[in-house]
Amino acid sequence: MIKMRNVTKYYPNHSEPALAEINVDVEKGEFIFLVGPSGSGKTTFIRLLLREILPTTGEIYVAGIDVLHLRPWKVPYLRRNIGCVFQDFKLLPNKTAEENVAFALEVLGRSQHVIREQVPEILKLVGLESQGHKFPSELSGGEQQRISIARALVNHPPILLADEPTGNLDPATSLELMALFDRINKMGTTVLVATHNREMVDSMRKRVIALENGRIVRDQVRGVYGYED
Amino acid sequence: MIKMRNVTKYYPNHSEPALAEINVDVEKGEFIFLVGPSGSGKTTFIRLLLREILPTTGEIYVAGIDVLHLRPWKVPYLRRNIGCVFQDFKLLPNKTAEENVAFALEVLGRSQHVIREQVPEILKLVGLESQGHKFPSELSGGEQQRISIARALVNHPPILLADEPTGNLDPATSLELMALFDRINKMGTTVLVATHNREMVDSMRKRVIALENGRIVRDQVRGVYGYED
Amino acid sequence: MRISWFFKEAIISLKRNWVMSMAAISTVALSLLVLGLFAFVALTLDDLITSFERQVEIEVFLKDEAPFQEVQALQEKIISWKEVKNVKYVSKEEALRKFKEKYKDNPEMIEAIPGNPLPASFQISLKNPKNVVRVAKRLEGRKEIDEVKYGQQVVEKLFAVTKVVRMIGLLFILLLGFASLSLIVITIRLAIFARRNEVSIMRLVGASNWFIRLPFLLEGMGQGLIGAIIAIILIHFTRVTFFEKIAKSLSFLPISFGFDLFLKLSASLIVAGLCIGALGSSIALRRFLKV
Amino acid sequence: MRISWFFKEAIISLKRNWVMSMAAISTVALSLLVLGLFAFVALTLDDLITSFERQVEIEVFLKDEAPFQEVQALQEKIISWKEVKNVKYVSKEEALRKFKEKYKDNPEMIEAIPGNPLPASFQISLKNPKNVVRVAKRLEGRKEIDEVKYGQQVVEKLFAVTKVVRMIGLLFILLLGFASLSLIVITIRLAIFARRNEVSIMRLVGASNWFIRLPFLLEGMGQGLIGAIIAIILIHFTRVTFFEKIAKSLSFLPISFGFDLFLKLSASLIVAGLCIGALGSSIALRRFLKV
Ligand SMILES: Nc1ncnc2c1ncn2[C@@H]1O[C@H](COP(=O)(O)OP(=O)(O)OP(=O)(O)O)[C@@H](O)[C@H]1O
Ligand SMILES: Nc1ncnc2c1ncn2[C@@H]1O[C@H](COP(=O)(O)OP(=O)(O)OP(=O)(O)O)[C@@H](O)[C@H]1O
Ligand SMILES: [Mg+2]
Ligand SMILES: [Mg+2]
Repeated sequence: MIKMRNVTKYYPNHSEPALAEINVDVEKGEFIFLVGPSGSGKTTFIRLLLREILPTTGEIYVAGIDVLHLRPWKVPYLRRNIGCVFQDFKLLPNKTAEENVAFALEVLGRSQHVIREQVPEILKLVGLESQGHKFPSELSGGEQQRISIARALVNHPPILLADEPTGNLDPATSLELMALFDRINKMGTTVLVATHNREMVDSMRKRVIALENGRIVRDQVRGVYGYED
Repeated sequence: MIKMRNVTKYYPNHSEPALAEINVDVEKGEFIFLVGPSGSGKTTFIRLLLREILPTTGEIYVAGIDVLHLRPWKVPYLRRNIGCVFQDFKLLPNKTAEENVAFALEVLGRSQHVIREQVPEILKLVGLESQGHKFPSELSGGEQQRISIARALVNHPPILLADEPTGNLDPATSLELMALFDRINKMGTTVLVATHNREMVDSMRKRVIALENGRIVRDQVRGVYGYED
Repeated sequence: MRISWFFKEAIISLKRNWVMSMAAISTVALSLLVLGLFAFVALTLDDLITSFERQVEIEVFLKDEAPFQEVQALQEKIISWKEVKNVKYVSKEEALRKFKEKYKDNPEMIEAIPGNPLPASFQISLKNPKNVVRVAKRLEGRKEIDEVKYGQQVVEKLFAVTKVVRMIGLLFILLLGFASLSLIVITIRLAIFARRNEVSIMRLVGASNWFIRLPFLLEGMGQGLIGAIIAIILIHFTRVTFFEKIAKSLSFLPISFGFDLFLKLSASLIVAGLCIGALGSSIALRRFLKV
Repeated sequence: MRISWFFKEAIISLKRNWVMSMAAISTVALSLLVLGLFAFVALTLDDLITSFERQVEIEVFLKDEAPFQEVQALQEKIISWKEVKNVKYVSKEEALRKFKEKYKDNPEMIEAIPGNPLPASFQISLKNPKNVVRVAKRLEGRKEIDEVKYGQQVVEKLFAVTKVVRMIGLLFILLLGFASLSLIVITIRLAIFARRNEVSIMRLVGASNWFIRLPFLLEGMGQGLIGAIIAIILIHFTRVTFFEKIAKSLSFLPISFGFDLFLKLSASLIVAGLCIGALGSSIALRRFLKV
């Protein structure tokens, strides 16, 4: 489902690579934790998969699509296969929570009928059924994060990328959402979660890819968060 | 140092109070954790202390200042007594990391001499000595958070408020920064940290104030995070 | 159904980004107001100038000895020329009457005139006054004609002046048009620039370029339309309160700030508003829609 | 040292917010270009109109029987009036010479004139042509004077026209001034609106209002200044390539798109740019600096 070959990413004007010589294979239906200290390249990894940025060298395939050689006008079709929870949420400030979630469906051309049905459902799933009419600036940090999660999930994408999806959530809600991710994964979705949440990683025992200074230092089936040493 | 009397906050056009009937006394030099599930009012609590918003009813005193009846032009003087780490960082996008930290000193009228000395020092303390020249958009989530922390600490304010200061940081860095907060607290600074980080709260055994639905449900000296029940 | 969704999006966005919408609408309204008023005055002035130019005439003095038939034949011939609009015959008697009228304060002099020394003449007006020299040259040297007069110097000066007035008018219309276009595009660009994050977020959740562009385009056109309508209302108001008074105070001139012209102008302004609004948002978006 | 810091901040911000700075600078440049060019033409036109008005004269025909001393005394008296600029005496002989000149194509008529029936006259030019009626009335009925002529109708029409031209010119200058001011303020407001988060962050870290305002103010003034300079350069260019040619082609008119006027205009534009820039940013900030 995801394949990276010798991917290196230098940001312009910066001499240190954010990612270096990354080789990763992810099968359809896997659940992966991406861990690593702050600044190790997790967000860069996700941005590459979304084609938000292009790698300096290397090849990337997502859902069978050659990301590098994708025509610009076809990029939206790639992204519609990927649900993404952004570290900084990336909610549209001029749309309400509901409208933000609905936008992911409107992009796909879903009918109003479907939208009116699915949006409240997913809001309920993340515990925000009563906050749908608020604008992002009127939501708490954790609520915004959950709206971002709801938007990523609402159109049942085959791939789910989540960048620090529980950074602003209390442990109980975090566990609930992880259980949700696990359920979705069991139904066939490939899930990749970048996180610092040791409790979560250790309790779920999924495949763990650990980054350090932009390099993969560990790729472990049924791994743990590590790093306490 | 901080006194709240019957503070209630309704956000305009919303019927549920974000905070209700809050009574809190914090002495100079205390270290307090503010915990509670997502949407329980922690950020609202901090915004009230900063006079970013005004309470609907009640009285608030910070560092001896009557926050409610403060003349608008005196507000900056209140805020210069408070270092604040914001949940969403609130870095100036058109200033580099260094300049963002320096800004807190320039506001106080510190000389260039002092600024050139103290800024690199504090950047080193948060582990970002090499990233000072980057703009916020070029920093990872955790790096932005640490710049926000550096800015809050750089002018040695008597009060430090931190809203989820480790949400984007790995456990090792989080512990380091908490140790730093503890050191600062030992030197006399009053510290209030809103957090979801159970590990941290449980290991430090400080006073814990727990919010739920905008009400204080627990105020415990040497408390724990709780909520596993 | 999809199209109605885009319209709904555009209208919601127009309302929620009220500050920016206001800025764009005001800019359109102000720019088109200035442009429209100036064009209105300039076009009216152009009419006036044309009517001045039409007053340029050729005076042809006839020999006293020319027989009446020949003079009549000449008149008919001149009328048949395509450049000529009208030929008026002034007889010797009429010429004398006019002379006496002019010097009526000086009876001594009039009495002193023996018989009628003044010649008969044609007064020739042209369809396009620019041809005055050509027609005059063609008449000179004919045997029935004593002298051809057309105030060469005055005519040349008049045309030099009208040419300059027209040139300056055109320069300003072009300049105002260019400035309006640029200012509106700048404002709409700035408004969209302020929302560039929104655009990039929409792209990241899989919106195609057209899906993003259409609401912005409709929004820009809406702003352009509202701005143009405001400009038209203000121009109408100025026309009624100001220009009509001016036309009255200059009733001796063939001046009219007419309703016809106003209607044509309004239509142009509305089209301009719509186009500039669409153009502005397209240009602004192009930068943020790359990849 | 503090002040230099504010200047540095303003310059850095001007550079880093390049898109918005460009927008503001272009808006200032375009607005002031149009305003400046229009004012330039309007002021030149005003000079021209004034020189036309100055040509309005009063002609006073004297009685043949008036003794020369009295006529001289009258001339001195008229000169002493404060409204009068100049009085020119035209003797009977001179009047006849002019008449003959005019009718030189018609020798029969000139020959027929017995002696000299034409009267002597004064040609009176005034300091302010508006006083023509008053002075004429004062002269009428004097015993030395036969008739006072000042082309009442023509003068009235002329003044009606010049009044309207001036009014329209003024209207447009005011309108352009208002539009320029508004457009610049709108653009700067929009640019600052896009940065309102920055302002609120600065406030939250304890910056006082003046600490925030000063760099924005300087930035606005910088944008205004740069814009004004660009406008001046463009006006200069237009003046050299376009207006001077026009002045040449209309050399028979007392028209001059002078360097003096240009200098004065430039100074005004620079002051305007600075003020509007400062004003724009102040107005824009006021909203975001409350509490
Ligand atoms: N646009 C950019 N320009 C320059 N450097 C960048 C840019 N974005 C990220 N970086 C740098 O690349 C490195 C990796 O960043 P990345 O955001 O991938 O880290 P991360 O693993 O997500 O960290 P965190 O856990 O703190 O979010 C960091 O050192 C960061 O400073
Ligand atoms: N500007 C606002 N307008 C309306 N409601 C608001 C606004 N800001 C916050 N709220 C609501 O007030 C409640 C408390 O918000 P607050 O941000 O204080 O929560 P929090 O404890 O910080 O949560 P988190 O841990 O998720 O950051 C939430 O339900 C939120 O939706
Ligand atoms: Mg990251
Ligand atoms: Mg919060």
